[in-house]
Amino acid sequence: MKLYNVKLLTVTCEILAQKNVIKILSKHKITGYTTYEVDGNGARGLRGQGLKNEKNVKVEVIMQENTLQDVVEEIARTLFTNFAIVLYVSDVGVLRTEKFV
Amino acid sequence: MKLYNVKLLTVTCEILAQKNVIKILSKHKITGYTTYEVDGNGARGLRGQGLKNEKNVKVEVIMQENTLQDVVEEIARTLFTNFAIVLYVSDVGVLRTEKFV
Amino acid sequence: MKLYNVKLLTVTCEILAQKNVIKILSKHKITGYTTYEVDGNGARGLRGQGLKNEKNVKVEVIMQENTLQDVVEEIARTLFTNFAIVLYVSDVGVLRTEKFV
Amino acid sequence: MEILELIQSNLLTPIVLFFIFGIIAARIKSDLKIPDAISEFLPIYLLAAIGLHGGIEMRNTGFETMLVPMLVAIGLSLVFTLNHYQILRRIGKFNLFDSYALASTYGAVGAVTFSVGLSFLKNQGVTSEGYIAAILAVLEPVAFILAIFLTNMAVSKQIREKKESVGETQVASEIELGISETKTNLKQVLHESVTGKAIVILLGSIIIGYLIGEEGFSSISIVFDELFTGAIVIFLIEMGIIAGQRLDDIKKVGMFLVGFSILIPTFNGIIGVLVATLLGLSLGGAVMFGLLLASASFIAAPAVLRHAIPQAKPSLYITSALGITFPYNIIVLLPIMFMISTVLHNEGSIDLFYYISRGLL
Amino acid sequence: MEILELIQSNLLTPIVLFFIFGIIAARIKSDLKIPDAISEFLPIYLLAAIGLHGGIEMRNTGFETMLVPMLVAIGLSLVFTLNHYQILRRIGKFNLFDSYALASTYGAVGAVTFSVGLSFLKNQGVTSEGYIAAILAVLEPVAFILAIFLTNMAVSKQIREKKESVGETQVASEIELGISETKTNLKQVLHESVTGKAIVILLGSIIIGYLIGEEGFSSISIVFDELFTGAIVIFLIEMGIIAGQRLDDIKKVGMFLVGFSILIPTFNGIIGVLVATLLGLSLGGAVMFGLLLASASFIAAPAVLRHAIPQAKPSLYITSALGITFPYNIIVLLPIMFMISTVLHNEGSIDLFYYISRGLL
Amino acid sequence: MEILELIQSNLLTPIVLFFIFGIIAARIKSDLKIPDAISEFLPIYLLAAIGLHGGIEMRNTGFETMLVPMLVAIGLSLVFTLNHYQILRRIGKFNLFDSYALASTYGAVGAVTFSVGLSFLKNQGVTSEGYIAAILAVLEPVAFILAIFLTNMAVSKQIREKKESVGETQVASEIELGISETKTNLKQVLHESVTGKAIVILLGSIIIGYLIGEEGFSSISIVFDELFTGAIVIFLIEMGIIAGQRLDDIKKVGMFLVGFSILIPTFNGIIGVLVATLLGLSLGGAVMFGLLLASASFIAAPAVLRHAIPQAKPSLYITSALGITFPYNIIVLLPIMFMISTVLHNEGSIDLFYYISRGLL
Ligand SMILES: Nc1ncnc2c1ncn2[C@@H]1O[C@H](COP(=O)(O)O)[C@@H](O)[C@H]1O
Ligand SMILES: Nc1ncnc2c1ncn2[C@@H]1O[C@H](COP(=O)(O)O)[C@@H](O)[C@H]1O
Ligand SMILES: Nc1ncnc2c1ncn2[C@@H]1O[C@H](COP(=O)(O)O)[C@@H](O)[C@H]1O
Ligand code: NA
Ligand code: NA
Ligand code: NA
Repeated sequence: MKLYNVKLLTVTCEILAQKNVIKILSKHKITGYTTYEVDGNGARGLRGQGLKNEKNVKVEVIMQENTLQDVVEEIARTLFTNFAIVLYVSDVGVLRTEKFV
Repeated sequence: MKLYNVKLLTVTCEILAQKNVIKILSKHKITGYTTYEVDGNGARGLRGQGLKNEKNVKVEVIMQENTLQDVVEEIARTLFTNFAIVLYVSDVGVLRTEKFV
Repeated sequence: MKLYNVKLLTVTCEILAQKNVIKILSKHKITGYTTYEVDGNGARGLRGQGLKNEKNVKVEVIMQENTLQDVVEEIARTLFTNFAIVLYVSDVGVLRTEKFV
Repeated sequence: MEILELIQSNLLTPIVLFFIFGIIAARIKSDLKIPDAISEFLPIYLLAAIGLHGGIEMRNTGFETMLVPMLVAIGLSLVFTLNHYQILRRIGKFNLFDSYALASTYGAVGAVTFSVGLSFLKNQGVTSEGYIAAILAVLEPVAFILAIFLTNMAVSKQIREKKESVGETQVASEIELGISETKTNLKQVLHESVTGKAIVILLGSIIIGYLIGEEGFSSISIVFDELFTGAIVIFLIEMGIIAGQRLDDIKKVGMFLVGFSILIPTFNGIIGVLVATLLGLSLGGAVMFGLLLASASFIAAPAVLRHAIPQAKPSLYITSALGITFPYNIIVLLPIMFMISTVLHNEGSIDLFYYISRGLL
Repeated sequence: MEILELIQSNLLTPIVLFFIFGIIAARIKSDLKIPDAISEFLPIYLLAAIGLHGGIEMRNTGFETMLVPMLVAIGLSLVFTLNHYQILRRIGKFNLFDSYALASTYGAVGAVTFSVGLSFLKNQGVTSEGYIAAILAVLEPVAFILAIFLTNMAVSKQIREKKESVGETQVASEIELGISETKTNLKQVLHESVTGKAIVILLGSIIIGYLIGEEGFSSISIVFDELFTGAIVIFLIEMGIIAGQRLDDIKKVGMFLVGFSILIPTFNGIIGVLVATLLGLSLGGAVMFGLLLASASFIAAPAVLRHAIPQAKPSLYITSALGITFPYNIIVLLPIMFMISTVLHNEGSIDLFYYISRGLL
Repeated sequence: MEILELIQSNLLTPIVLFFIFGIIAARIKSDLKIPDAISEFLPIYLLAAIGLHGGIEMRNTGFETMLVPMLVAIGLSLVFTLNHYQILRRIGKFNLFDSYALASTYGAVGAVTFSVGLSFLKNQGVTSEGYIAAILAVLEPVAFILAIFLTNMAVSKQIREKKESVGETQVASEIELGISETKTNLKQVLHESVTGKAIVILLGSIIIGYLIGEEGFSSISIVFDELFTGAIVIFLIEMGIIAGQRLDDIKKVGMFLVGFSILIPTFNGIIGVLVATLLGLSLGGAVMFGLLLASASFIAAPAVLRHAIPQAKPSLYITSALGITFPYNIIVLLPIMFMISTVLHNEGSIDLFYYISRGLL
């Protein structure tokens, strides 16, 4: 079975920024993503110890390379200043490219 | 320390398909894997909001390239039609290849 | 937006070894990481079924290639013998390299 | 009309109001949510409480009387499941898989509905036979087993037909494989549905209740008896939220299934009350017996059916069972069955059909 | 001094002691922690209990008398929020965003503080008007809405000024976009803060309490009344732990904000007690009214403010509200307000200012 | 035989039955599971309840009498730990690390076992000295500290010997490093075991119980007293499930360790009852004292030992403590110790050894 190259975008951010990230995704017509709560440490200090709002979340999105640029740019522009956030991109192979915008 | 190239298979699927995935793994003599519950959105709609059975799970398996093909093929053949499921493969480096089938 | 190549180190280990991993990270001046609880199966058997201490955790660290070697070496040397642990490295692209040691 | 009054007074109980509240919270897109750990724990707790209660009652009253009602319940459940299938397949034009899945969802029983029923009776100051909890436990897997068995039969038949039409050589072994795989599946699903947490905790608690009796229960009665209604209230907030999130899906399930989800429980439930009364069950017992037959399963069903009949669409059976039948059962049908049972039990079984035809239907 | 005695006896209640215990556990770096699911569930439970209680009271006493106190509370909350802003911006030299965020954190109300207050009164054998729970619900979003509105106004103004200075051609559409984005944001934040889980469960429970009354409540009173204080105790262990973890951050927030976090609640709270007494509220009612105004929000605030004013630093408003004001309120200010209210209510309102100036200030 | 009767009646209590039920559920591979958040919360709750209860008792009875029993308990625990080590290392032929880990697991105390003991006594209508909760708190880390200290001594010695044999030049600094690392480890582990959540919540609650007394406790007694037994029942379902999952591992631990896991608690426990009786503790107090010494730690132990002696196999010490000793202690040994204590306390200490040798051994 052939695997097709696509991109996996991973955003690790404070849980209250999750809505913002997903809004940006849907603005770019992306409806497929996976999320889960995580703890973490970074420039904005230890996160995930106390109240639910103080946790982090990871948002993972498989997408085509050509959509990636715009999404990454908009996340960086609108969220990097005010939120605890880290973002990275990796190469993955999938079976059904048509599933991913 | 030298890192050896192996494959990381990630299956994101509805929690009730987890057993099926793990059964396929063990059919191919793979006993090592990592799992965790996630939420998600995709072709089969928003998942992870209500009852436990409506959640998703990620199953991650480090394995050798030659095992990968068969496992991926069997998952695709038996589970893609009826279950909410996404699968992708990436390249990773490990220290102890003997740990991974 | 240009993506810079860095490394993503993922350590999957028993939860009681988390402190040891993070101590090694901070010894190498790494303060950024993400953690979350997972279940798993491996050479040391099924984990994550019963008591909290019997669970696994994943520790993910984005870092520069030159730091990687030392960290990986120390984790392997001090933890591989006594703990349930698996470690792998992958390539990822990030926007802000200055965030990662 | 007394029934309307009873429905209205039932509407104003905390259980029903908090359920409706949950629906509204979901509709206005509030972020209100009972944490997963709590809403996974509560059904276990409720079933333990039901089981202990039932077991203690059975110790008090003996369980010789249990056999006939249990066998009748099993029989009715099987007949109803087959009936559902015919209606869904023939009239509703659902495919084989969806028909069997839905048929068994409505043939099976809902433990949460049962809890609400017990609480409703308590509120009315009426008791019920303890052994009905045991019937609940036994009835849980019955409809599933039937539906799974019939689905597998149908699939095997399809495969066999394919075999005959294609000729034997190459595909033969593949088909053998298919059939044997189906059989292992069946065995596995049976094991799963019998060792499912609901049945296990329920049966275990019945036995423990039987062993400890009133006296042994006293040290834990505050947790497993007095907190019961409050716990249901909390659980029903979450059930309301989930039902509310699924309201949009009701359009998708279609008018036929909406009708089915209301008429079938009504029919099954009223038959249940009548039969139970004829069998000599008490006023409350007949209501609980009817409720067993009226209820649809929305927690156990998906877990079993997703493995047993993966081709069936869970959005159909979960939405109709949780989104339509459950609210209907606890808000409307429960008071109706209570009314019927009251009439039947007050007047004696002689004038039974007279009253039914005159006063109710 | 009676006040010191009352503070001391308040110190020795389980609620306060377990809160302090939580702080100590965090300071010695113990791994003690109430699991997330429990500490997410407890505020929902507490608000449901408060709401039910309030609703039942309102059914008993009518709610005509509610209107004036509620409007006065809203008015005071708005005035206080504006006052906080002036103090923070002018004297504290905080930037616009932090000033508005902090102003509304202290203009808003704290549901946990409210729970502790109810428990404190119960302990003193004093009741309070049920409708104060309704004021709590209404007051929740008021200060946020004001602060968000004003922040958005300020931002729009900045953008407009930029527009004028730059000239119109290219950037115009971008600016239009900015303003319209700001407006959608405002709308969305309003929706979020009104459908936030705290308000929804509180309002819902008030209505349900009103509908079911004492009688309907009896079946769930063990869960929603008798377990109340024990539940607060468990929640306050976790709040203590979180407050303890934040103690180090107090250095970062600066002396000015520490002073603000103590003086402003004291001022707002005492004004609240006086006004409520003048409005004719009971001894306990005046204390709860004062507590509403004294309290700062540390659960709802971050959720709303992080979206509404993302530029503001949450470490400032969470640390001051949870790390300083909350302990101060429940340990020191609550007994003080109780004392003041006692004096005011025993002596009649005539000698009011005399007693205050002589005995308390 | 009265003991068999008592064991049998103990078998038929909800606590024991639900524990056995959990084991069975795990054996038939049911998916039953108490959600993590609940089973992490319950030990915290149980320890808070034990602590409050103990603290209140100590306030009533004073704590001058506590000192001698506590010192004796510490002494016995240390002697027992050393004794376990000798048996395991010499007779059992376990390696140094496993021997120390197991020795301290059985020298330490089990808080869950203690909870069950309190509930057992309540059921028998017998009370015990409140200060035994304080002994529980102090005893928790004692055996660990000893075992960790001795293990580190042994490791250091090994390193030193290696050093002498190898010659000094190159490896010297590496070895210094090793020793200093060992020391930091020791310090860190000490800190961890003293600030571990079990000790912290237990000690904190004892102090709070002491400060608030009966009166302050009344508002929370429903949560921290009346729900106690029910909460244990729920927790023991999960403990049963975990024990059941580990039953297969019992083969792996070997017959020697199985014998050890039954004989050592019996020996330690009976010695404990005798000594406590000689020290003048009450019937119930002697049972709890014996239970402290008989119990093995299966929640705190892994957390501490995994860091302190990472070379030891957790499958050994968790399986034997939770899978064998815990069931044996709560089902068999607890009634035996109760019987012994009853005999000792009824007949006076004069005929002590006569009765033991005649009636029990
Ligand atoms: N180097 C890193 N590797 C992995 N995750 C990181 C790293 N730095 C930050 N994170 C994650 O991103 C979140 C936000 O980072 P920051 O904005 O630096 O506070 C942290 O709480 C971590 O969960
Ligand atoms: N583009 C995507 N990126 C990441 N995860 C996805 C994506 N599409 C689907 N998923 C995940 O896979 C699950 C099943 O997808 P589907 O079968 O499309 O409903 C979803 O619930 C998501 O958790
Ligand atoms: N092949 C694998 N793929 C993914 N995760 C693995 C694999 N092998 C082990 N793990 C994870 O690493 C943990 C420790 O592995 P082990 O030391 O082999 O018991 C397991 O519990 C799994 O969570
Ligand atoms: Na049914
Ligand atoms: Na306020
Ligand atoms: Na011991």
